[in-house]
Amino acid sequence: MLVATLIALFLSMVLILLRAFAGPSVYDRVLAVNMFGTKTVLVIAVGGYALGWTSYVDVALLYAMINFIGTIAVLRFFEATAPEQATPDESNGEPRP
Amino acid sequence: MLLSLLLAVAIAALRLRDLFAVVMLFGIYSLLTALFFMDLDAVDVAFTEAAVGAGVSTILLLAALRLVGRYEKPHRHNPLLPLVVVCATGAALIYGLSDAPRFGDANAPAQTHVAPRYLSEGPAETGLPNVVTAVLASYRGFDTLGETVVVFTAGLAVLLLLGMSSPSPIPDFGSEDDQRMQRHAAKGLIPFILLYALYVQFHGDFGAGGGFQAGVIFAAGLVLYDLVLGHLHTRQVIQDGLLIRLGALGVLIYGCVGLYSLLSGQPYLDYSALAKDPVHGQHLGILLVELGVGLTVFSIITLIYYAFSARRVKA
Amino acid sequence: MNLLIDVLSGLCLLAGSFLCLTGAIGLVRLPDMFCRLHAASLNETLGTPLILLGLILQVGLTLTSAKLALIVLFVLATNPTATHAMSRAALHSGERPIVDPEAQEKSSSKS
Amino acid sequence: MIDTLTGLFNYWVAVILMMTGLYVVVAQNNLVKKLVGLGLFQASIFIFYISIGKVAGGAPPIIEPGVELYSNPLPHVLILTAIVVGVATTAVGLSLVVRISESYGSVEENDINQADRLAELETGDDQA
Repeated sequence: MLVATLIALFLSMVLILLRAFAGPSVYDRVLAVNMFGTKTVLVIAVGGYALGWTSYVDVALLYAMINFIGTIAVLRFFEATAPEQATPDESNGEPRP
Repeated sequence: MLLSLLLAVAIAALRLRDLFAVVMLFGIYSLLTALFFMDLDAVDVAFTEAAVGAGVSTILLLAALRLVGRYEKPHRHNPLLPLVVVCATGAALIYGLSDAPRFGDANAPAQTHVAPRYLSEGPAETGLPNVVTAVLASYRGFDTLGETVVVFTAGLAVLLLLGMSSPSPIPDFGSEDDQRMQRHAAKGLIPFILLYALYVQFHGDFGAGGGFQAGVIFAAGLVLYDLVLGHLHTRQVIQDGLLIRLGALGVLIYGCVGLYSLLSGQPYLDYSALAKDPVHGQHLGILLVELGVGLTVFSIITLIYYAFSARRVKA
Repeated sequence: MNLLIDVLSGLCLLAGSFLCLTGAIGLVRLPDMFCRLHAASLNETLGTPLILLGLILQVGLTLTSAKLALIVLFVLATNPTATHAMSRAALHSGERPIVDPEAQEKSSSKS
Repeated sequence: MIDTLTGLFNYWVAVILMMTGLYVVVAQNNLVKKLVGLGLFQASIFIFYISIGKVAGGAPPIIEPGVELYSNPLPHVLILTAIVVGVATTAVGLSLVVRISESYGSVEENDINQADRLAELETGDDQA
């Protein structure tokens, strides 16, 4: 069962990578990176249990944290550089400096 | 398998022109590297790579991209010469590797010199089950002192180059509403992250972890705080001046531990002098030294992040 | 009892990996960013805890399983937040979901 | 033959990755991308070291009763510190790039060289 799960996880990692390569917009890539991080957490947890690695949970836990921080950081900084891109009529939010 | 994925990511990163995408692929690349390290028994290294590669270095690259613009200019360039050079070097290296000991060989020269001694004597001499920590802080304490000073110096160099300008907040985006969810989630999570960093710091003697990792995680927690709540709040929590003092204090702790053992008639950084019982002394010394490393790494990484994020974008 | 736990954890793992896989397929196949976000985030948010739950059942009551439970909590807290932030940011930067079926066909034939 | 292939595969991949990094550093024009290339280069060396330290059938070097064979802890220590130092030096590189972009208005190598040449022409040939 664990092996089947690992295979499924690997397959989905490959698929996510495809999206990360192709992804037309930056957000597709952010999404792909975020998913990839979660998949990595899972692979470490499942693989660590299956192969008997020591203290694999610590690494998995750390990944879960870092992944979140990374995603938020990407979004914040992307917003900080984006305004030149967004055409005014399309972004009906408030105008940004 | 993992390695082929790594290759694919590296080559894709090379071809993209949007630097944001490049940085993100670099993040994936480092996640893959860390997975690979886990597979090769290097738990501590995977730990560090996870915290540094996927977290801090991505954030720093993004912070720099905010300042220099995100698109690479298209350029006409003849790739032939670099390609030839690269292929030639690669071929030479692969040829040179044909004599290398096979992967996983227990009798390779790298395995037979000092490592067996560390593994057999380390736990008895230092009282720590985690040999990596023991070697890092005690047997190769000089190296680590050097590395800590390098990190500190790098922090100073960044400050010299970018200056400690007063915070110019990244303008707030969208309405308060947009941020509310992030804020609540982050407020709930940050204490856990900081607590976890402390756990990594003080549990590093027994499991994976140690000063370097803990410092990076602590800094990452603070960076999250900064990202979600804004610069001004973060500056209220911890100021630049305090940070630089903390960084110096870390190096100082490390150096003074060495000096103490020198003054009590032992070689520099020989922790046996710290207590009556040598094993106890070693343990104490490693704890103190790791604390120094953790302090320095934390404050320098945070300081570097401050320097990048506070800088105004010039047109 | 043991058999029960095995069966339960097996079911959890299987369901979780199915969800992860479908999420990934959705990520590749669906036509626009918001659809992909939808596919990815929902499956992820259920699939990850399921897989971890399966693991916890197998590990039993130890420090390891407590940490795994912590990861579950973490993922449950962070994943929706990240997705929410992502969709907000995408919407603000001018990305629009495809609502009109013709446009959808156009864009799917384009990609 | 098969033995050689599996025995050296990790090292070869490390070499190829390293060459990818080198290619980015040499051939690309953008300074940030060059830094990413340096990062790739660095990571390949990490992979190489950790591959050297692996002992077949070994356990992570955290001593536990009942385990006899451990992987080599020394490369782990070296690489662990190298990663942190690597990010610190990358930060220095990035801050240099930021300063360059502020004073030249570009982070493309060609543009910077051109600007330098123009400046030299303007200052006249008394320096030469």
